[in-house]
Amino acid sequence: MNLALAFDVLLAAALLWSAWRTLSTAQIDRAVVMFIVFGLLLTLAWARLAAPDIALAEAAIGAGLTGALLLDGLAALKRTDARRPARRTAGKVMVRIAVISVLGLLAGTLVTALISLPPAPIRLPAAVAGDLANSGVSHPVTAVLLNFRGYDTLLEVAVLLLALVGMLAVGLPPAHPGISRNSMLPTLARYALPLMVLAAVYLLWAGAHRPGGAFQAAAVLAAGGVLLNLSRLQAHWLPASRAPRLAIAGGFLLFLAIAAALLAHGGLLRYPPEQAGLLIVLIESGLTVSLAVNLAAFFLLRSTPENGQIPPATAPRESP
Amino acid sequence: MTGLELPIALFLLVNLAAALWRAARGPTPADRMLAALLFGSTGAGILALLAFAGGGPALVDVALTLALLAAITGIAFAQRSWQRHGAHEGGDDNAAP
Amino acid sequence: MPLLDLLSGSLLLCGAFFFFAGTIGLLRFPDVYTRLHALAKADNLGLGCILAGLALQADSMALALKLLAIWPLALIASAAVGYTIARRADRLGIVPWEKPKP
Amino acid sequence: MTDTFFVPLVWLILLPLLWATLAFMRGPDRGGRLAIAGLAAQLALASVLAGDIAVHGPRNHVVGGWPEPLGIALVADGLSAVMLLLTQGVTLVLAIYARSYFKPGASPWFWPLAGFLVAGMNALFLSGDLFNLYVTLELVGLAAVGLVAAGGTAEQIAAALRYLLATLVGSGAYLFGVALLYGSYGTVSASLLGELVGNDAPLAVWLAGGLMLGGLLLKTALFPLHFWLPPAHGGAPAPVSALLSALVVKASFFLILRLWLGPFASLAPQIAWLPALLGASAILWGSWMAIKTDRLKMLVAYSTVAQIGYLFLIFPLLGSGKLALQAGVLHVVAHGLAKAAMFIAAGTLIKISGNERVLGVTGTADRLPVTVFAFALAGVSLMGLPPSGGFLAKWLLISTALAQGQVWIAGVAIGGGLLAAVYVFRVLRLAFRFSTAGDTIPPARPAAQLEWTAFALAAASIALGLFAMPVVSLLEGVAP
Amino acid sequence: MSSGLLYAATGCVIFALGLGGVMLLDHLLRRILAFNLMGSGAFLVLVGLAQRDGTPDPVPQAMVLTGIVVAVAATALALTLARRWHALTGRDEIGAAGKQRGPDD
Repeated sequence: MNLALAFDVLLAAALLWSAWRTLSTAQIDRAVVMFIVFGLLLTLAWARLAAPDIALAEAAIGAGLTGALLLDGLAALKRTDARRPARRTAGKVMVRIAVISVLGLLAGTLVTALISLPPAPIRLPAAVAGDLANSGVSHPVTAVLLNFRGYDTLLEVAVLLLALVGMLAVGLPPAHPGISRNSMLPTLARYALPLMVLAAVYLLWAGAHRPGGAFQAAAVLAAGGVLLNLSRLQAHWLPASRAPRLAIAGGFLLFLAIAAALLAHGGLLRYPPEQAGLLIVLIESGLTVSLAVNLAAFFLLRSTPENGQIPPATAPRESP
Repeated sequence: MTGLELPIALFLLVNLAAALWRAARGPTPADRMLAALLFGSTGAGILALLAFAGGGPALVDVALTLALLAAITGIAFAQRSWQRHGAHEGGDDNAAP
Repeated sequence: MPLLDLLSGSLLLCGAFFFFAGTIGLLRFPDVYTRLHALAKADNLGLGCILAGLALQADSMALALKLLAIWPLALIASAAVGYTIARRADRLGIVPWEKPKP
Repeated sequence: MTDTFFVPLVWLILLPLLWATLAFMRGPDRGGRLAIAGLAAQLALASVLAGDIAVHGPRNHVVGGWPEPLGIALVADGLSAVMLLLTQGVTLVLAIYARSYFKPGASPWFWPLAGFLVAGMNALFLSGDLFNLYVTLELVGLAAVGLVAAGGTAEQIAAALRYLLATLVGSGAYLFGVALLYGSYGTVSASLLGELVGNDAPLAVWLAGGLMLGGLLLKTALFPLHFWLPPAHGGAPAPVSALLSALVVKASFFLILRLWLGPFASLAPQIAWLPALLGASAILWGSWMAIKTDRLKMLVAYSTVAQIGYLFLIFPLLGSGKLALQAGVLHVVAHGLAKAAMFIAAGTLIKISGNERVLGVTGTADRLPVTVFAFALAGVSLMGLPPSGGFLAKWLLISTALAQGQVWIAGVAIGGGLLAAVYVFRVLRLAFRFSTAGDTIPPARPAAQLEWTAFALAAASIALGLFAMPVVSLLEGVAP
Repeated sequence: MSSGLLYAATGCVIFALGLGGVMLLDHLLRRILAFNLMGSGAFLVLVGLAQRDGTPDPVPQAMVLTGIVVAVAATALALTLARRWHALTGRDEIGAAGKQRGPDD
């Protein structure tokens, strides 16, 4: 249908343009906003690609956590963003031109290579559909994530946990004292939070038979944590706080334990078909908590405590 | 299905493209943020329309999630990163031990 | 049900119009406060009409309710963000635009 | 407990994940003893696995019971077994070293990071699925970055950032290649791709191969993509430098080798001269920088840049027979042992003398005989003098190159040995010199663990030359 | 051209843009964004190319979900490193990737 093609072409153009502006715009805060816009456009692209699971994840993580992380990082990094005079020697310009032309060539070659590509000899969608009945869930993407390729997911959760350990090792930023007390925000958060929990439970439950699942649910919950923190209802976590660590490790250890226990049953993550559904629900529930706390910790975990009130020094600077 | 879903989705996407221009241009940081917010709500609208134009009801869930979380970026922006140029407000990373 | 389709279609068109108006406002209005105003219109009315129009076509009650639930969420979000951004703009000393005196 | 429960190759992945998570849960500075116990168990598992493979040939484990292409297969052949043994062995010794090297609070999250690193490497050595390998690459990369940054100085943070960007670009390019391969063939199973990719492969597959190779070369720090390595390896705390130089760069090298011999076997020979040429440049450039630099750990780090070069000299020789592969893998093992020994010996020297310059080692042979001896032994292996493992690897390489008429490769290998001698003797000459400042430094004795761990690794690197047959015979079964 | 192929082609260009950004730009935050663009480009190719005949393929979709989680993890770690670097030195760049401004010179 021509309209659909027009939609796709326009969306692709908007994606390219926002990606380009993310890199080329002069100010770093503009770049961050353009990137957030890029993420929203990407959500639409996933919707058009019949990938609602990815669209959900992109929407939840992009609109919630990544945006907040980037904007918070921007606040920390841009304070010294004095415009440096461009120190461009002739050699540098040459390197730049060389790199850009090589990459342009690469992109062009890639696109031509894709257009002329013959159909793939192996078709996995049929294989997935064929074994779906034995996977314990009826939604194909969840079946791949938790069953057929569940081992990827096991390692992926480890990557997320590892990134948090890495952050602790690097040294966390100190607590942000906040800019202004805003009476509207706590009210909003109080209304929004139950809805977010509700949405997360729904997404987790939906995952077994339609798009959704542990990661999307966790991303929504984590966004709730970020909102609580931004509206000052939830203080920052400290490296020494044990509860988040236990929650994060708990879900992962549960996954590990089930994966290992199934070894006795014939192989790593080899669910018996009749119990697969139950075990997947168990793993996904544990992971939702664990991933949610882990993702929220990316934003909430800080090296210093927040004192909970606006430092007096901030107030005068607020007024013009 | 009235057949209007896809045309209107396309129309909203054109609107978005226009907003993209505002996002790129500014002039104040808040304007860029407003455009990004418009993206949130228009995006939810487009997703809902796409759900009825053959994309499947799961896209309504995506629209719901987007609407639910659309506020967070805007709030994070206002609470954390929107400062006068050169103003040194709280949250100083240099205070790290 | 041509009547339902007609109603649904006109609601969709109506929503498209409000979105269009909001975008025009975002592009043409002179300062952040007025543009905020434009954005609120687009959010509230445009999205509302579109969702209502789609809800009329929903083949299940659950889907219709979900569609209609998006609207209050968007309202809450736009109210909170609009308030927060306007407040912040005011604190940062951005003076509201006034019509130039003739 | 049935016999399917005790599957060494699976437990080699699960155990480090388990102790890393427990160490994280217990908090800062905890988990050292757990890690050592876990690593000892893993070493035993790796030995059992190697024995199995030596007797029965390659082992497989079909994860989830779903055969490829739907599921993921774990594959352990002789090459994996050698890498696993090296990894568990070196890490165990380094863990013992690290427990006395790090004072409480110096690197509070070392244990969980090291655990995830080892888990990632083990998973990488065992995976037969190209996308799964991407996840393991990220696990290894992020853990390594965290370990480099854990020192906390600005220099280390900068090194970690540069390393992070390099490793992310590397795995990004790799992932893009995987995407192209999946699009072309509909599977990411290495073994299936090996059958499907032929000489008539479409352009997209060539591009995939190029991007994956490029990304992995960046992660392996092959000249001229080595820019991130010296600051990261030279700037990190000694046990971390040792882990990175001995093992982490070898993990991406292993993956290159796997792709080269597996999915891309029919495309690879046509560009084999390229890695060899870069390898030769790496040997010259790395050695030259090691001779020039005035900081001890930088010297060792540049030596790694040079030694990585040797690994790539084997590529034009891989076509005929197993000898080139054996030379390469022996070099990986010999260098892994020697470089780990050298880095921790250097770490001890710096810790005791308080001076990180090369000149700081002046006169240390008196006070730290064991450490200096370990450094010297490791140097012997790097130079390739008999009877070390390094000698055997180089000898195999040179004779294979000569047999195939690639005289230039033999020449570069010999020249590289001479250059290595220059930088090793540069340190040893100073160490055995009388120090005038020596009397003013209090004669602090380091803990025995600091000295003897380095000695053990260096001695193992020498002993490899005498007892290389098991390694070589394990590699007999590796499909070329 | 199917929409899968169109988005895959878009992904190729976005990947190249991101790669160029990581290599050539100075500001750390911008290089982090560029890395994310690279990832998004690869994801689009992974799904778009596999679905170029129009049938949805759950396998690459699941892989992209895994990839997104990994990308978020890497972004969080990178941001922490960049902020730490900024806190220690007040700088927001570490010099272009190819240039050695290491401690050795």
